[in-house]
Amino acid sequence: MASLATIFGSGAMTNSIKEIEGMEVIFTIGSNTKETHPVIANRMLKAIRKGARLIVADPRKVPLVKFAEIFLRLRPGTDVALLNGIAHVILKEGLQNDEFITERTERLEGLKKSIEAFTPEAASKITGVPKEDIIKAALLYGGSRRAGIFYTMGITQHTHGTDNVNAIANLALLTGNIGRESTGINPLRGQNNVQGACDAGCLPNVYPGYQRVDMPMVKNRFQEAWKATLSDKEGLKSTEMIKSAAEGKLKALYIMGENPLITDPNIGHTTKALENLDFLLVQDIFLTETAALADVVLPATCFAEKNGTFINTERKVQLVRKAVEPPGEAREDMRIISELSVRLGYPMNYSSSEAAFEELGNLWPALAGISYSRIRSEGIHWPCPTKDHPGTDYLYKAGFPRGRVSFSAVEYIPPAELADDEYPFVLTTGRNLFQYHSGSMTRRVAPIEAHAGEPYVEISAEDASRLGIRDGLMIRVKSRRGQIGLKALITGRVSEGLLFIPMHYKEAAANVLTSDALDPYAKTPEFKVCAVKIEKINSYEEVL
Amino acid sequence: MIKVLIDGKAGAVKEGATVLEAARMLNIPIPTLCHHPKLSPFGGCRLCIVEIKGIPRPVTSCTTPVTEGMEVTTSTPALEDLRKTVLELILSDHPNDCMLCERAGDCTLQELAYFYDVKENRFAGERRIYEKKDGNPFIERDMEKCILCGRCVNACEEIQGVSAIDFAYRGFKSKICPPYEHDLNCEFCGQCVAVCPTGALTGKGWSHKGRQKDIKEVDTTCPYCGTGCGITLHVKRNEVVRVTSKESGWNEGWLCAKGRFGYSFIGSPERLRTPLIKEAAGGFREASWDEALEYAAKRLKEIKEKHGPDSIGGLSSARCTNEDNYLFQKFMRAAIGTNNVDHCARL
Amino acid sequence: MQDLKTLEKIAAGHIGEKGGVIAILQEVQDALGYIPEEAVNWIADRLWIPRSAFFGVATFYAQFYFTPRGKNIITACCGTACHVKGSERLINGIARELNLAGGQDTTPDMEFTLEKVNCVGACSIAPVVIINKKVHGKAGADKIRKELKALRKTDKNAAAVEETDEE
Amino acid sequence: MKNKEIGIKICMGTGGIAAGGTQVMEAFTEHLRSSGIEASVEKRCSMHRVGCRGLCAKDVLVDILIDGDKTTYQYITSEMVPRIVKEHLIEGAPIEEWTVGEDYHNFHRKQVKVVLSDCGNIDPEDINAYIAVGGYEATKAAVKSMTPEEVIDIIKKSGLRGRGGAGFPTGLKWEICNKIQSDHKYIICNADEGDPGAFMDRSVIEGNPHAVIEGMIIGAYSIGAAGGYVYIRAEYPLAVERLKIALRQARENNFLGNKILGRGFLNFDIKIKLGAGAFVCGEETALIASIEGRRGMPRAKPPFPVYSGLWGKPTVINNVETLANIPYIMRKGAGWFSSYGTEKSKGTKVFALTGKVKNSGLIEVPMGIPLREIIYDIGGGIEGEKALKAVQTGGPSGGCIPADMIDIKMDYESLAQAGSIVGSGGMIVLDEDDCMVNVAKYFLQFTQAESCGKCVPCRIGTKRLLEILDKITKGQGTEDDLKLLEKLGSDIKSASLCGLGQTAPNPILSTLKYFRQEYEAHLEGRCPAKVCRDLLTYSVIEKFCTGCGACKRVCPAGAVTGEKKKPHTIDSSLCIKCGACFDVCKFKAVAKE
Repeated sequence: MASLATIFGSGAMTNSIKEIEGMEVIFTIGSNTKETHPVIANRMLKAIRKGARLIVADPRKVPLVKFAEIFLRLRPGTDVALLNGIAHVILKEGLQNDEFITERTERLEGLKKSIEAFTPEAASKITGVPKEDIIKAALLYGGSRRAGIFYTMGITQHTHGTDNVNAIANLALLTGNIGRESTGINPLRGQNNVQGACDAGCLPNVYPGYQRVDMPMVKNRFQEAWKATLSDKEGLKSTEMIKSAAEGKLKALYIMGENPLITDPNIGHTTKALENLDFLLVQDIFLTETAALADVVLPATCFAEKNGTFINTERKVQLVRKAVEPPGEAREDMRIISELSVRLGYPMNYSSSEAAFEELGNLWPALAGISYSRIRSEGIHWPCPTKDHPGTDYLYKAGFPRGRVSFSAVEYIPPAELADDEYPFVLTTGRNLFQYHSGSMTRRVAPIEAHAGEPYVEISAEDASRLGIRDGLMIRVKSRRGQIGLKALITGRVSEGLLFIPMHYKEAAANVLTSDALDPYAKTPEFKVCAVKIEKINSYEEVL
Repeated sequence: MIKVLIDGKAGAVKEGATVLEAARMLNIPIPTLCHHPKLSPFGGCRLCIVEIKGIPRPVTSCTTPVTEGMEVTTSTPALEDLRKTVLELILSDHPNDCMLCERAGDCTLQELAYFYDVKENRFAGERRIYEKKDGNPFIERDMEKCILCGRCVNACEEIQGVSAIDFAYRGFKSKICPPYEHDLNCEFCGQCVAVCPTGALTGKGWSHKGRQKDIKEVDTTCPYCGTGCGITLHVKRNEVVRVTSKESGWNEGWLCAKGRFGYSFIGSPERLRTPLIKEAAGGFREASWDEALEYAAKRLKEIKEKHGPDSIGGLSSARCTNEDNYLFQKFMRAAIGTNNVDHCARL
Repeated sequence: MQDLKTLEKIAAGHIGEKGGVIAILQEVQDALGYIPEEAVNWIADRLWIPRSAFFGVATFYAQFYFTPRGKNIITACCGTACHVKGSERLINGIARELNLAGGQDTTPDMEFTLEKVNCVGACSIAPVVIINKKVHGKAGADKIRKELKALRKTDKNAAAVEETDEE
Repeated sequence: MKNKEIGIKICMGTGGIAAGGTQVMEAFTEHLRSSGIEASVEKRCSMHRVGCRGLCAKDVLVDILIDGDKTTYQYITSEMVPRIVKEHLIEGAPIEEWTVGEDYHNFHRKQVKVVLSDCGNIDPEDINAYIAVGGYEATKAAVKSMTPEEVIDIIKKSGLRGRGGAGFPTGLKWEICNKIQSDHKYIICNADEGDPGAFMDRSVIEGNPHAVIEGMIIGAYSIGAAGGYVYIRAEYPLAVERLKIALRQARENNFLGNKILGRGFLNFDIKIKLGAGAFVCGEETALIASIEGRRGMPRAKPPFPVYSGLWGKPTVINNVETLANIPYIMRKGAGWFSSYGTEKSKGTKVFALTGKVKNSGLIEVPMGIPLREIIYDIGGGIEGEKALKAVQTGGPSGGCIPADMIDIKMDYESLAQAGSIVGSGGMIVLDEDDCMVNVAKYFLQFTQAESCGKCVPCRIGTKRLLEILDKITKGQGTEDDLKLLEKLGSDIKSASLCGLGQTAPNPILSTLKYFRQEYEAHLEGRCPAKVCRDLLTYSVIEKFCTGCGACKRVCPAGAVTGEKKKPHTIDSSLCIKCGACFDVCKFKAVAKE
């Protein structure tokens, strides 16, 4: 999301979810929306019922494809080539929005040069998508002035994730499909409050509200507000912290409500890193795999046991209300942090979560106009600078914060690890409909476990029959980093040569296999592409 | 705008609006069972029939578009008599076991039977009996209670795009079921449960968890994906026993399997109940808050003093609230003195 | 599945077509004699039409059968003209002749299926019975019994049954 | 026979084929060849299969035309063919004892044939036969020299009303559709003749499919439709086959397809959609759902199909008979057509006259003809000299007209007033042996089984009606049940969604109105017509019983006992009243009372 912020000034969805209904063309890329954001997919279906047309780009035949007019089944990691190819056709057919380009963008020439080579034929060769479909998609998206692009981790979890986002932005800028109602760029957030965690400043380079730590003016303002001395050195990103711990530089880690052991790439590496720490403090609601490695574990509360706010993927601040008392002696996270802080000599004293929210609003104008009482029945989209501001459904109505926005010349770079003779399959990972993330919540829900409690690897019928694998057979998937055993699920969702493993199952954790190669800018790991091989297993015991 | 006169009240509605919509706008109640404002009209229950000047027979208000100058009467002795007959017919093919029904007190059919005073049934006769129960883990499907209003079929098709169920057979034997009457195997979004006006569709987990009257409802926000659907937690004796979503909310009452059925982790026996400190041997022991916090603070202080604040990192959570996250980063920055703070946005 | 080629051919004729469910079911039944579940599911998935639509349609229309039918199909007309000319007793008679128990429409040896249809539109020669597509007008119980016996005679295996019937 | 022109016409509708028409035709072919007559007349001997001419009960009917001089034979089988060839064709002497009698001529005398005028005369599988009698002239005239509005004007002036049931003016329907702007429009021919006891659509399509196609072409031209469908029952294989042949021939002759008759903008083609066995699909919106491949569940109107029909586009749906009238009206003029019939019901109507009438078959009569003339003049009276009890018209949606109303005029208004309908034209004659409660129950069973299940009154209401009727026919009914039948019946009529439910109670309500005493007899445990099984007892009349044992063998319940050659007895406690013994006894020794 950081890359989108670099381009436009903010890394959030530019439209609100309601606006999907008014879209003429919906273009999803690298997003299994029907499974990962089912209720947003419902809106898309509503739009389609009203006549919207859908383009889906994904290496997998994800459920949303059923509703698509055009399905671009690209090879994993070739998004840039596809997007550049589409941009090429848009320009060639003269579908660009010249007025928008002149008034609000710069460096079109650079883009033109960079996509010159990406003829539909060339793009087709790299992506495996028929060139006719690339042209059709370009005509459809480029021909509309009310089109929205949606993406998720299928775009960002690559070594070239930033490039992917830039290439998406290029399309919107070429056609002027941004800054108006029902048209824009919409990264869909995978977790309930990723947006809020970013907004609240849980990022190593910025304070709350994306205010840079390395800008003295900003730092001074926060020092004054917090009455503390602050560092102006940019901190480590989460993936860097793990690396640093492994190297012995990072000595202590305080983890609140996270399970990096399962969710980070290359589990073997993560385990070693965490074990290498002098002190690991984990605050969570369950004794997760990560918590099991901790020196101290603090019992926290879940969403139903506290008051507060979440900010969803469309920048909407919504209330969270306490419904039940926490189990045993478990305490609200805010209270735990405050008490720890007091003991470290920095007193924190909040009478309520609302007091903390108000303090945050004082430090970031985008939230300044929002109060608990205003969002009692319906949330408000930031920016909402004043108490009488209605909130902002779509961004950049009045232009981009930085004036003109640049096109980015994006070169196609293949994924870090490609299939080869030894590891002939490409593995991609992600979520399924029923489980959630590391599974610490959903795997404790009986009906979900009964229905979707078993790990599996999706494999094409062609590969399965070539290797003599029956549906439901236990197989071993191996990468250069590790191996897991799980059941084969023969499905048309994946094409020949591609495997998919959902990330949720610790007993066959996909991240044992994934590569810890990172995007050089965003430091996002390449979960979506790594090379693996598969072997048949003779007995179940062998797996264990 | 189109002018319409309903029960003597004048109103103006948008072109394409139905008589039912116009009546509701004018606060004129018309009973319905199969109508749902978010779904296409069905016209099967026949309760919303009205008389329209110039049309010889009663018509369903949910399917009839308003035309200019239309004069509508929503209630006459004849209409109410027809409605009562229709209700009696429905109830003649219904188990009428409200005393045991999960939806008692929250059931449109029950409400209407009460309102129309249907006690004796003139039309008692054969009733549909289904021995086989649906074995799916999420949704209880008691098809004997189904009144074939078609809302679930519509929701599954129009809202969810799945069409896991459809009408099957015909006439009195009509039944809404998955293909070949297998157990339901779908996305389990529960949209069908949300729109069912009777006790035919309920959550399996709701069973015997408590009556509506002593359940507390708390509106909050779903803890799963970034969509942030509005949900309502139903709480009884400090336990979340059901999750629903309000039709009036921005997500129109639609949820996914996780949001609707994935709540039992809250009361899981595996929840952490006390602080834990790892012993030298490797195992955890329970500790008091004071001990645990003192110990943690001591260790952090030592490390900070020995290796500097940048030797400490903090990972916060995309599942915690803004307030939790704000405090966490403030703690890392102000109390520890490092910018080593991040969360899992990339994962 | 042995019938995969047949199914592929049927499916191919309906790719991208709107509203083909009934026609597909008719083609499947023509090819396979009834509507096997796997066959329908295969085509449904292939054409991305919900399986439920096929089941809903197949159970709605009287023409579709979910179980294999007998070698000989006896279609008895239940139209009004046939009814007033005694079709009900005629049908009961046929059922007795075939030893069909209540509710059963196919003999256990898969030789005969007795089906009732609403009206074959041959009312002026009522009552009408169609045996293997041949229309028998003014069908009396004796006439039909003879026809059925003739059909049995052609089948050597049924010889034993034949003898027990005769005195 | 030299220098004479010989024509042979063999009736080969479903009835004709059932009676052995195919074999008769084969026999003629063979004997014409073997007798050498074919060669001798130098190819002026022609043989044609022709469609139904109505009197299927006398099939196989064969016309022999010698220089246009027609002799009609009845009940012909293949065995009779050699003698006809020898005596009639070669020797020139018709075989008097095989020719049709006075009743055949009476059957046709009072009929006025418009729709059926060419049925039974022309070969339905040969477009040239249709063209030879003036076919497709109307199409040429309309397409080449008239505007759609002019065509519609003729149809409006003719007074033609829909022959499928409701009787909506056809010209008006076309006019509404003509005026709607839309990128696509459709015309659908409803050939889903579901009424039990009706077969006019089948006969028309089997006998003269091109008339229907021509009607559709003219309709399509009038409303501006490019797509046409014939929705036809799969139970009519012969009609489907002939329709396919006719469509192919029409395309070959450029009456269908692109640039019809050379007019560049005129494209129209017709597809066949086979019904799959659901009576409710005769209802317009259900029919559309079925063509769209869905369950045939009707939807509420408005919007009417003429505004939003197939795939949401303006759609005109006409039934077979309506469409088959069109070419004749166009050719002979609106005035000619409207000279038949009554003030409000113009033209003729085809009825399927069946049941306990001597001449049962397909008839076409002017609207408004008294029922008496149909039954006694055309139908030749009641079979077996029994007494007429009632005439049921309009099938399951219709009602019964009692014998004392025999002078009722057969038109839309009069029948509606009597509590029945013209409907699609089914007409079943009932005699003293028919139980009116049983007849009502029969129709209720039918509609109840055919209810789509969408709306409550029809789905559950018809079930309850049937349960009450069942109770009555078992002798367990009460006076209250009769009242409940009336109340529920009238509520179902008012509250149901579609025509099926709205008319389903008609057979009950009309029989209750005219034959209440018969219901009351059932309340007392009697079925006066001796039909209702549970109210009957079977016994052996000793003096007639020969002790042949047939009844004993056939009894499925083992209720018959007795020694060979001695009178048998029926144990009424074991008897399941199936009537098998009654049917099987050749000596009328089983009594039913």
